Amino acid sequence: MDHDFAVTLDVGSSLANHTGSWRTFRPEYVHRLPPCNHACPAGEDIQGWLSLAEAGDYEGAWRALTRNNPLPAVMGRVCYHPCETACNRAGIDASVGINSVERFLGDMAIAKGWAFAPPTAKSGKKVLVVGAGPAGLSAAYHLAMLGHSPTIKEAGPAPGGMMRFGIPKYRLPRETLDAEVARIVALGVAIEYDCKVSDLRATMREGGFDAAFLAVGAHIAKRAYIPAGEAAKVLDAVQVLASMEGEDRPLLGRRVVVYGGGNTALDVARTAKRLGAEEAIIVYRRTREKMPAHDFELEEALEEGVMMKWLSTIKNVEAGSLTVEKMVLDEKGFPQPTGELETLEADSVVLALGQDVDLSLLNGVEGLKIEKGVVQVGANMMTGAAGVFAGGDMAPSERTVTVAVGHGKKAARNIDAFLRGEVYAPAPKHELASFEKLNAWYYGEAPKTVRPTLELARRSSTFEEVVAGLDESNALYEARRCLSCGNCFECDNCYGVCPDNAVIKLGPGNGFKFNYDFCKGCGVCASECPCGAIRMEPEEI
Amino acid sequence: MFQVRIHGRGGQGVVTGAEMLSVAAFIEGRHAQAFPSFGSERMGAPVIAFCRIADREIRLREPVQDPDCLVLQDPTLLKVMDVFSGLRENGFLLVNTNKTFDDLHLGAIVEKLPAGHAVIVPATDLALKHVKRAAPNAALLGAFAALTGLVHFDSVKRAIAETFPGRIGEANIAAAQDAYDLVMAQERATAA
Amino acid sequence: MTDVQMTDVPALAPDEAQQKLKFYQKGTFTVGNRLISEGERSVQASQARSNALTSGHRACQGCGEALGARYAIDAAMRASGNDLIAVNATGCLEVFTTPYPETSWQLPWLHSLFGNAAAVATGVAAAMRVKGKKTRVIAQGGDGGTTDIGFQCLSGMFERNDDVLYICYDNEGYMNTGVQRSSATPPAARTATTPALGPEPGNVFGTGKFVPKIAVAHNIPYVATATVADLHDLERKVVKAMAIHGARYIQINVPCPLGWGAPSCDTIKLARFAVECGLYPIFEAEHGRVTHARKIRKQIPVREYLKLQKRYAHLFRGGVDDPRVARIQAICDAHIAEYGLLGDDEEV
Amino acid sequence: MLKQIEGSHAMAEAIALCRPEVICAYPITPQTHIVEGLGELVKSGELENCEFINVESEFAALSVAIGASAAGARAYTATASQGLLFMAEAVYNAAGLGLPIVMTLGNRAIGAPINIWNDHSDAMSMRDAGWIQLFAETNQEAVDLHILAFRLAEELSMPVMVCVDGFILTHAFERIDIPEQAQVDAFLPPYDPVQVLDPENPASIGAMVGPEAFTEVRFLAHYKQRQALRLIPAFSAELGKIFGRATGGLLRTYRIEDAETVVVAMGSICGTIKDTVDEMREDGVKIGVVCLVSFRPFPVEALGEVLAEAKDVVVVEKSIAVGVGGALADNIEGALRNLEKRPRLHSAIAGLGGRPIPRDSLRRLFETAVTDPWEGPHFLDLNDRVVGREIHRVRKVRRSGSTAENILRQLALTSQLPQD
Repeated sequence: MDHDFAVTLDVGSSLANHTGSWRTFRPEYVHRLPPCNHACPAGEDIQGWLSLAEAGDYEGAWRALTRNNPLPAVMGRVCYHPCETACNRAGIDASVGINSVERFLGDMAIAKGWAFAPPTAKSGKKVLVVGAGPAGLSAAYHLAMLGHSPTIKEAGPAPGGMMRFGIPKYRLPRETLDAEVARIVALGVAIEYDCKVSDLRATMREGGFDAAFLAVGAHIAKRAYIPAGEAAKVLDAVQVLASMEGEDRPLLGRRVVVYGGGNTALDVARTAKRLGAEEAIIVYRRTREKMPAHDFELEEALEEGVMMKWLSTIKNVEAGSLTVEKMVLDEKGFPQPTGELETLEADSVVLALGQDVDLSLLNGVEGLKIEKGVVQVGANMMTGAAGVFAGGDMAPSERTVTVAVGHGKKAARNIDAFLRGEVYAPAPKHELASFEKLNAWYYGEAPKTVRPTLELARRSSTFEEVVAGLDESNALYEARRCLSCGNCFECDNCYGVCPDNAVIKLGPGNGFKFNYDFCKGCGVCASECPCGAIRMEPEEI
Repeated sequence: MFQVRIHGRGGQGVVTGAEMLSVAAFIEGRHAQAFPSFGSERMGAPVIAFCRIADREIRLREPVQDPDCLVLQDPTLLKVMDVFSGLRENGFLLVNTNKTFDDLHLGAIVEKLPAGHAVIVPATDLALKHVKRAAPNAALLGAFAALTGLVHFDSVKRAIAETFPGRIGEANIAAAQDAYDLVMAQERATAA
Repeated sequence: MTDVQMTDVPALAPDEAQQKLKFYQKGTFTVGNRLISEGERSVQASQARSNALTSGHRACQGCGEALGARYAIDAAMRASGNDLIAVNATGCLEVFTTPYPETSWQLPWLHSLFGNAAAVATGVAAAMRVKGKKTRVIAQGGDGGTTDIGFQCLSGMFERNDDVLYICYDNEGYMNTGVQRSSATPPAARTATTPALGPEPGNVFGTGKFVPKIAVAHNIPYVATATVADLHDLERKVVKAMAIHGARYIQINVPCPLGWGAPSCDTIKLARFAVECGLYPIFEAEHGRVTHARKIRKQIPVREYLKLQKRYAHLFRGGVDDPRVARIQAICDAHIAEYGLLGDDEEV
Repeated sequence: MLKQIEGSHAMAEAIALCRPEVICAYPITPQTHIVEGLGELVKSGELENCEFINVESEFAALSVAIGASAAGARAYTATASQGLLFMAEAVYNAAGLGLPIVMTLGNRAIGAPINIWNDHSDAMSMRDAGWIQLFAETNQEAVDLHILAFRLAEELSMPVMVCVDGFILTHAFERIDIPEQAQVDAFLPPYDPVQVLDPENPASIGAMVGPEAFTEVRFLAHYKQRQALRLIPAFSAELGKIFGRATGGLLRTYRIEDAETVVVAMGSICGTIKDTVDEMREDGVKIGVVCLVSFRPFPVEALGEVLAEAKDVVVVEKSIAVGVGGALADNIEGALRNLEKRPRLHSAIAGLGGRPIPRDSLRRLFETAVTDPWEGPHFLDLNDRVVGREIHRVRKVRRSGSTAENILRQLALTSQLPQD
């Protein structure tokens, strides 16, 4: 274009002026660790699969989820969701209903029959897995996906461990459990039932196993010495819950007393109500705040008529009754006897004082270290004996299903490395995406969707599932409440707020790139990134 | 007549630095003239400031083409422009950095200058330490006094106190003192 | 614009569910949103945006005016099918975009003088009319060039109802000449010509000269205020204005890191706080009547906005709030009352 | 008291000493620091009973000053370049009304194209408006000329413009002697207006004057301004005695006693020229310089005397009267017309839009003037290739417009921009 010298300038001529040299700080796109991922005992990439779910790609989300945890439908019902406790969204309105979306995906996978994609290569290595509980199933699943050939030897008649013999049906319907176990078996995992391993080394030799993962759980009820007349009916919680699986239901009578403060005590009391007990009383030596059981489960139990006897211990049990002593908490929070006694009518007393591990299979295995009734394992989940790994309730753990699944995965990865004679090095942890790194302004207020629950009448009489799942619209709505902490969700903010047009949009799915020729390092993009996925780094002068 | 050219960026106190140097010379009864590179410098954009010091009235009104001392207040400018154009053979070079001359690929430039005429000083770090702000101009003044001996250090202190009254002044003087000591040490080291 | 609606809890029937899906909780206020259709997103989200003001300009780091101009002119370019001419008053925007030999403008752009942008734009519009061209005309300038030295030409343009959209980027002072007071400088603010000295440090309280209200008094077809902290609202107003013929005025609040004494990364945060405390009312008016006001989302006390800026540092010396902070809060409360800035935002 | 201070702030302090009563402030680079300095002095209470008014434009700035001065208050304002033109109507009006306003002009180029750097085109644009125009060579002289200006303005009841080179002087940090209040009070009596708006003695100022008296009004204005030719040296001498230094005056000479070549210039460039003269003198060249202080009124006789012996007179000026040449050169031509041995006049245009004027360019100019004289205005350090290509291109293209632009692209590519 011909126009006046210097007075009139050509379009685009400013691009010769690289203002990038003005920077003393440089923006960088980063991946920060979402608090939910950080809190998940099974190490799920929650933000990852939520971002797929919110786009409506439910199968993609399910596949991303199951890369770490093969039991989403189970998790959706039994996991205590520490992820939601850590969720940043609490700083805006309420945490994201991650657990309910996880369940929705698990249920859809079962309904649609999605299967795991079998591994491409086979290693030819055989791994023994002892116990078909959550830890064993998880380990076997991961080993199979890594191309090995795991075989599960289960002492009991059916798979699931605590999931079947510890958690009542109204919490976890067996159809759901069986469907997810079946999917693992379909992957080529062999499970042998009624096959108790008593001599580990012998079993490994005979089966030609290159490594072993022990996950026998803790099924032996803790005994407390309580003087009891021989006619008195005293049972242990594990036995009562396990017998619910068989044909002959336990006869507990009209008035049932459960002794203990954990989740198992609640499960037994609520099972007793459903079996027709008029009174189900839980006797616990300390107070509600000190109770190990989760408060929301206690709420559900109280709604169903279960009664609590706080600060009480059982002195002795007679036929049809028992005597209880009142306790008081000392300044350190420990219960001290007061000498005040009271008698309660009870047709049966169930002891739920925790469980121990049957470590008999470990006799003769050299190098092990047993402490407080559980086998000690290293960071790599390996016991003192080379090639022998352990996890779940039989190793030091919070004793939840999710922790067990996490142990299984972690062990599998270490076994995989062990089989190749290498050491598994976990990926370095990203910086945590804490709330103050986000810009909460950009998220609209949206209250959490509460999962509908079964009406009370049917809850106390049947074993139907108490908490229902979300339908698709609610699940999608809930997934879209996720703030995508620390990871870009392509909201175009950086692209839009740059005064220098120095952010290049690479198109859907490809994110953005900084044009450092022109970026002046002002930091507006970093301040206005909703999810804290941009960090300002000092420029090396 | 001794001519100084200072290179930095808008908002870093480059012009104030040249002005303070002229005040220091004035305190010692000498003629001094400081002026900016006259432009609409934006925060962050390259900026140049000049200072002339002489024993008789300075009448000259042209920019400094051949400086006796070149102060590089912001090394990022090395990527942007040839800051050393016209620096005299027996000139002085003062660079604000916590790196070495080799890191900044300035070995060739330094060799051409007489020994002890080129020094580095972490003025920004000193400013952050004392003044809590990345304004290295006062510290560079302390370094300049030590490097060239053209002005006494106490004149520099009085000039800083005049420009920054009160607490900020003291903090800047402390930064200038550190810089002065650092460069004096470097000078003694090269002299030995 | 996707707006947030309080959702009820129980599961919804499928058709209702679909409607609920529209309200996408994440990113409702962001520039773009990968889960809604391309059309519903902002102009700035699009890779096809005109970047009428592109890279290489010499504005300070974090310049609000550069951002405001990018937003407004890109929106106008889309609305006019890139058939647009811009006339610029002297000022920061003009100086940092066209230093010989480089211009960062990518549309036909004319700068004449400091006080005549509105009149020059009138001339360009007249030429378009007489030449039978339908090219649209925008005049733009800073607050100095619009509310002070250019006010007479502005009023003339309004009175003639010329087919010009005047956009004023209000950074509340003469920043190009080194932060001097303008008639848009807020009360108590420190500038080089209202130093923080003496019994009444900083700018006088005065009667204020809020030009948008004066523009409304001219009964011109469209007047609006906007902010770089709400891109959707800004773009909607520019597009609406471009659909109208006759004199239109949009004043955009654009923070200036240098002049306001704030870190370069706080530009949008400052603009947001200015609106959320009520000091900068965001509203629209048509033919002399205010028709809509953008509600405050999370009201904050004005001191939270003032404390971020060194130009108000003298109001917080020794950790005690100067009594004039309360006087400024009173101004905010008056705006809230006058424009009804609190309460629910009726559907736009 | 001797201070190392920025030119603008030195002027602000000097103006404050003149006890101004109304100051109108509007920002425009490069004078803004002056009004900022004055604002601080008023706001901090150092400068008492003085109204400091932030106006909304330069047109308002001088208009407010006109009102204040007509109402009997000592009024001051400052402006530059585009600002001076925006108040042009008021510039003529203030002179016509005979109001003794003092205004600082931070000399800056006039657009288009817009340019914030120094040259004299703004002062030149108002040279016939009826204001006295005094050019300062140094910041010290700028301080002194402001004090002189108030006395001169109020003595003659006409406005005075003190021209100070933008950036080169206004932003230079130099050693400057700031006089004491007593010294200024001794020189500058309180403002005693010739005509004033006074309810006790009402009068209509600014009447409409038709053909019957307009010529006389203009003659008297011209006559009155020429009285300054006598008063400027007188007051400068008086001021010099009080301050103890030679300052002001109509012009100043440097080494012209036996000079064959005499350079004439105004403003800060005279400093660089003096250095160049010293260098050439050392090489035996008989050269000297006349630094003109009073451009309006134009001292024809004084110049005639100092240029009488010169063979060659080289006029270096910082503006171009488009279509004719150097305005200063034309005025100097008038001063030489009736000398017996008329020296050859050489007109040079330099430093436009802030281009630096280095000593080596000046030296070549002065030598060429004698050895190979040129006709018409010579543009010092002109980029010949650029203008040559442009002129050639314009001839080729029908739509010529003022000057073509693709030079820019070559220039930008080969980055041969003039070094500023």
